[in-house]
Amino acid sequence: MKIHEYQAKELLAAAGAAIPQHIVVRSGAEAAAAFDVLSNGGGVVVKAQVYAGGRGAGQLLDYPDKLGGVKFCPTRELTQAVAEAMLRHRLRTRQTGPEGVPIRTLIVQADAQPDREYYLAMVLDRAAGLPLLMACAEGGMEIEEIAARHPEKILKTYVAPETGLLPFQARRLAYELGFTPAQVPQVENILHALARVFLQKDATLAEINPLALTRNGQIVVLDAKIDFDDNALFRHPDIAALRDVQEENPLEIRAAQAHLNYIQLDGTIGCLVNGAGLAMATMDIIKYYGGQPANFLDVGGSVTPEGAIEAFRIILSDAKVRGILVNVFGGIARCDLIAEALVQAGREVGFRVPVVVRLEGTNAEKARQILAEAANELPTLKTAADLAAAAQLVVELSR
Amino acid sequence: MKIHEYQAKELLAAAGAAIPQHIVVRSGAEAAAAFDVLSNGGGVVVKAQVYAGGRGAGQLLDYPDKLGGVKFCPTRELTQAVAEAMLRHRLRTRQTGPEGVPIRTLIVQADAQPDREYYLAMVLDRAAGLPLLMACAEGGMEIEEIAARHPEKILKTYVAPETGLLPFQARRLAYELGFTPAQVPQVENILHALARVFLQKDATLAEINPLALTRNGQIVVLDAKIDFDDNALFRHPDIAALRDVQEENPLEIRAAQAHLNYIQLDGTIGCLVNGAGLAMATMDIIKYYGGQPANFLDVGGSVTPEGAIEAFRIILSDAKVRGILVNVFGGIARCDLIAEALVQAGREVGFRVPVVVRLEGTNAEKARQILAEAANELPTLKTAADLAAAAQLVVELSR
Amino acid sequence: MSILVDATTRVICQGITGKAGTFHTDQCLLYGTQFVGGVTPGRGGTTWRGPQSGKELPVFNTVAEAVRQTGATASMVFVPPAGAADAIMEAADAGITLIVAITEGIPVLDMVRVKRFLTSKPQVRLIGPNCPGIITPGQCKIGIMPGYIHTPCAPGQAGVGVISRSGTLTYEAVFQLTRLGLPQSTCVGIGGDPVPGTTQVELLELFNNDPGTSAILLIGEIGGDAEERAAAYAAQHVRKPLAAFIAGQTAPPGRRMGHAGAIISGSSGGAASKIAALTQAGFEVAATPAEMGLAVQRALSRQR
Amino acid sequence: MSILVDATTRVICQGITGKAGTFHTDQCLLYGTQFVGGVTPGRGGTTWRGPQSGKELPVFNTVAEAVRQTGATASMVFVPPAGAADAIMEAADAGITLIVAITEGIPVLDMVRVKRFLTSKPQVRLIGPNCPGIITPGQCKIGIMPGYIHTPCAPGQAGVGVISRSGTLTYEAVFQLTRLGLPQSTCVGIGGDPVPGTTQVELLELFNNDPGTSAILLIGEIGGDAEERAAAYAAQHVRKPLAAFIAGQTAPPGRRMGHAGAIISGSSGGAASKIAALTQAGFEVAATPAEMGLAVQRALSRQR
Repeated sequence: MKIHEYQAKELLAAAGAAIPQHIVVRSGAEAAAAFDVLSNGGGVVVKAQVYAGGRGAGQLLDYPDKLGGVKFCPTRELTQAVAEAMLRHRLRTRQTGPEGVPIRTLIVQADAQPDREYYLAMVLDRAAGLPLLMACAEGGMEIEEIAARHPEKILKTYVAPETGLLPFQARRLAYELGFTPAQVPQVENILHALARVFLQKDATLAEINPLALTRNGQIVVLDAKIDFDDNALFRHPDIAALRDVQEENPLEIRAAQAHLNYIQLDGTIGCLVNGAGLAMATMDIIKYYGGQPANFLDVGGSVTPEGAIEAFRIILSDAKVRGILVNVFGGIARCDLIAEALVQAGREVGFRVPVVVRLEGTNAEKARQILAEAANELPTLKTAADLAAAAQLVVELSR
Repeated sequence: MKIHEYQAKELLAAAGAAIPQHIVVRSGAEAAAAFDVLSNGGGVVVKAQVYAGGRGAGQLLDYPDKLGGVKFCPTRELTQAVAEAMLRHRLRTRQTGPEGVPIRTLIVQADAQPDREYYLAMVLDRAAGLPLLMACAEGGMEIEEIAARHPEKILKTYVAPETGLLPFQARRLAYELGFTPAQVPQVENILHALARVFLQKDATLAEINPLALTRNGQIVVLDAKIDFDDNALFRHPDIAALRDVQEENPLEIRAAQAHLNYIQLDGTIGCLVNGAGLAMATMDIIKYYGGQPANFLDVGGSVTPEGAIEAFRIILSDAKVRGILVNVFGGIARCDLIAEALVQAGREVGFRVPVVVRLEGTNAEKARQILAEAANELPTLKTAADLAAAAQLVVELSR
Repeated sequence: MSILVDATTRVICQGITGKAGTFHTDQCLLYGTQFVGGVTPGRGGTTWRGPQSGKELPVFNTVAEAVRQTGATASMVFVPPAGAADAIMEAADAGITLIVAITEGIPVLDMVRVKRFLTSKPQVRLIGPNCPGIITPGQCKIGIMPGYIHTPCAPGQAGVGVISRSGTLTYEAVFQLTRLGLPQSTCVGIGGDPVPGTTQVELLELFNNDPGTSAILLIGEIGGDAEERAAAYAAQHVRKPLAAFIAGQTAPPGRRMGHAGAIISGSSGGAASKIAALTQAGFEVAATPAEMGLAVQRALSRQR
Repeated sequence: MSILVDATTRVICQGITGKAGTFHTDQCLLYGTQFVGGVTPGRGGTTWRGPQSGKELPVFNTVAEAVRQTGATASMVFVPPAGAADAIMEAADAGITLIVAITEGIPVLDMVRVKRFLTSKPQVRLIGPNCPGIITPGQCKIGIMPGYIHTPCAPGQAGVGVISRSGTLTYEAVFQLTRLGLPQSTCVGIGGDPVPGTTQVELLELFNNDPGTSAILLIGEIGGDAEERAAAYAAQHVRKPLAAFIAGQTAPPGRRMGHAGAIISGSSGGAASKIAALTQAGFEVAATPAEMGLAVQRALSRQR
């Protein structure tokens, strides 16, 4: 689960990290009022709160000037104008796709005047099976490039979840980042806060980028991103409450409610598969035969009529879809029951595009018979003998 | 550091354990008032709060009837009378010595009506270097006997300090103690509370004896004893605040304030030694040559005039002392400076008994010279050539 | 021959009285697995009965008690996510040496803690979590895979060892092998979670040392660098015919790990790098999921 | 020959700028120990100067930096109790393989955590805490013992290895050995804390394997069962002359551990059981602390 920048920074602050003051606003007037509180004789920074990254280098759509999702505003008037523009125009970044995303929430942030920027992150190292804390004295946008070209500049420390970040680990990282003895305790606090939030709240990623050394010698979290383990939300009601469903894909939310794992893609061939691995493999074979998958959809281990109906509705609500491939390996679940579920779904939903079904496993023969009997009633429903044939057929029918 | 039963139970309760209600009282009138609150149509238990164990089987000194430090009182009147008696008479138990200890604090406790008693304890297993949780379905007084005769009846589980007691460990212990599925969650709570207090508060021993299954099916901590690691008190101001100096030996407190490690014993020969191991060994050699040490006293690695003066004052304040053995191995500290400190101490304190000094190590010759020069001024001060001679001499002079 | 489980393996189910635990224990009993008991705290002393098999098993409150009473050495874990890590540690602590954790949705940091707990118990092997389980066809099935699609080896015959991060994709592969007349020695689903109990490398080693395994099929997915490590291991140590398939060549986006993910793995974890590594290490890599069985056949014939 | 330290050992001091750290580093330098640097967080980049020796050493902020710059392999820890466990773990993590922790008063659960941390670093040996340190006479002194009471072995000569839980009592023993003309190979104070970094058994093994050690003197105390375990090990593995002394035959009462202490050790931890175990294992046990040297002499002559 993702959260907004301001939520991530507030979690880190609660764990002991220093952050610049900010006020969450949802209108130009609120932004102007926040300017009065935070400008302190200088300016403020207005920052769009959307889940997509690359806000600073992004662009408001249908907006005449160059303006992204982050803007320094030296005056009250500009603060209000920028806030209003952001709330009115969609924001396109390298992570949003060309249509951009709407901006519903902003923060107005005290200007921290960064003098130097650092990078901190905590993430699971799958190979080691341990959380890894990473730090780099060169923060900001180009961290991936630094990692590729100068991996030795990325300092790394494993953190055992049962002990947390040990004092000497934080101290060592702080000194090796080049901080002075007077700065080190501030950095240690932030490192411990990062590790604490990651471990105590079951994060999968916690990133501070940049960590800023300000002109007046303070060290603050300028921007932060934290993703959480969906599987652990049951024990973190405080985190689950931060979910902003408006930022998520409505089809994906609807799928999640039906216990379907659905991710919308750009192609034309819808997929309905049981199991994540088989679903990915099904997309692969569609592409192999010249098609483009419109989605990833895993209906889980078995297929119920209700699940199939909702799955078809979700797939078909994507206007790009010109054909559907159903690939189900009936293991413990019997194919004949699955076939009946598919027929029932066809009756309920109405198949406006060709639906190619490949069913294999327990009672597959009986299943094919059920589908054949429904052929008159559901003329777009086709069966295929095997996976390769099914993929080729759906690609052909969707042209 | 020790604490009282009621403090131990309150710590366990704060960590999630169920305890019978109690009220701390310091007069008969308070006890009677507590009876009104807690008797609930039945009686209450009055319990003396002293650091010594074996209260139930103890006896109030100079008291006509059989009465120890724990008494069930069915009436308000008896509650008041028992409380007054306990507060007026010293209590002798197998842990107090014949002179007993005064009782300054009592608790009046709701009667828990135990149906069955269990034993729980957590302690450091030195050999494994890990805390060990022990449990026995046969609690009460005879636990040491059970351990000796039926060690298989003592269930044991190591607890890693970084993870704490794991859920399955508590569950398994609870089932193996024979509790029913309905009781197990109550027992798990108490086990987790015990482990939590031990680990979070740096205990060296935490004992629940007995854990009681009451007639109405509740499981409660009837009595508890917790000792804490003195070395960790710096990080537990809440625990340090529980110290009841009135319960401790005044000489030992005074010694601790002067950074001396002093334990009063029953013999006649005082000891002043640098280092705990050498101090124990010095007591051993006194006994080997027929004497009885009056104390253990470790002045630490070096000897200052101030430390020596206070050490002599403490030793000599014990009226039983008839001679003193000073055994100092001057390592980094120079013997001549130590000799000067001893002479200065003699001048300040006045040696009313023979003081035999054995000094060895750096500048030992010069030290012997200093002591020889002070011989007229301090006639009871003698030197000895080696440890064996010193021990023999002090034993002889103390007869 | 086989790895890890065979007809003599004595198995319990943790969470046996739950819906899934009951159904799949029953299915495993019907397949012939030697199940000897189950564990559900609070239900100790009762008897579980398989709805289809009709077989009865004793239920215990703790794994320790189950091990003492039944001599079980393997456990199938169906405990729900919140208690699954604890159940795995309980099994390891009680002397179970093969733990097959079917449970899906265990928090990843719980699995990190489990793995660290297991470092002090080198004799314990964990398969999963979030996996279909392990099967030695005709002998022992511990998991949720459909048994009938598998083909046992004839006495003295060697079979294909299957290692997979996926569930239904594994069934697809096994189904293809069976259709091609290729029996399987043992099939292991290691699960799709970020921190699996047993890695592909460990299973490559076991299959490599198993005389009953004639070839190995590795079914991977995008993400992480486990397949790259498996390829590196195989190149150095394995001399048996090798085949592979990597799912996710049309990777679903949107599940990014930010900057940090790319930094840590040193590569994208993408299908291309995995396929390149496997090909270079001598694996026959199937171009589509419809050709996994054929890839094994090619690997076997290439050797001759 | 010797164990653990010799003239080539490169040593740093953690807490070198503190009062005790400065004094004892200086004393060690005067004895001839090859100190190469020190660590005090926040003082990195400065130079430490020995008040008596006049020698100068670089100070670093972290042990990792000190190891990189100086090639140190051993560390003497003088960090105050609240930070001592962290300092020990820092040293172990930075590649120091011999850590001598002098600090007294470290919370016992901190040491439990340190010991568990060190299980993943088998190459690291911790001596102490709450100990006088370790000395190979004439070559390397890491600790607070007075150097001059020790006697180095002549080239090719073997000496007495000393293992002790006590400080001044060890000096007493070494002083007696020196007076009797018995040189020492290495003397190790393991410290009096409940959870020592290195046990008597481990040192018995090292001394037993050291050709430069002709006999071993073990100085124990009441409490725990470490001496009983040492006796059991020696009986089975050690064939060199052995001597021992146990302090605390007149045990100070009042430091009881309640019921639990007696239950756990299975014995009283008293002097009598220790002396009996050692005698049975072939140790010459000194009757009084004045006869520790003589006990070694008896053990040596008994062998001839």
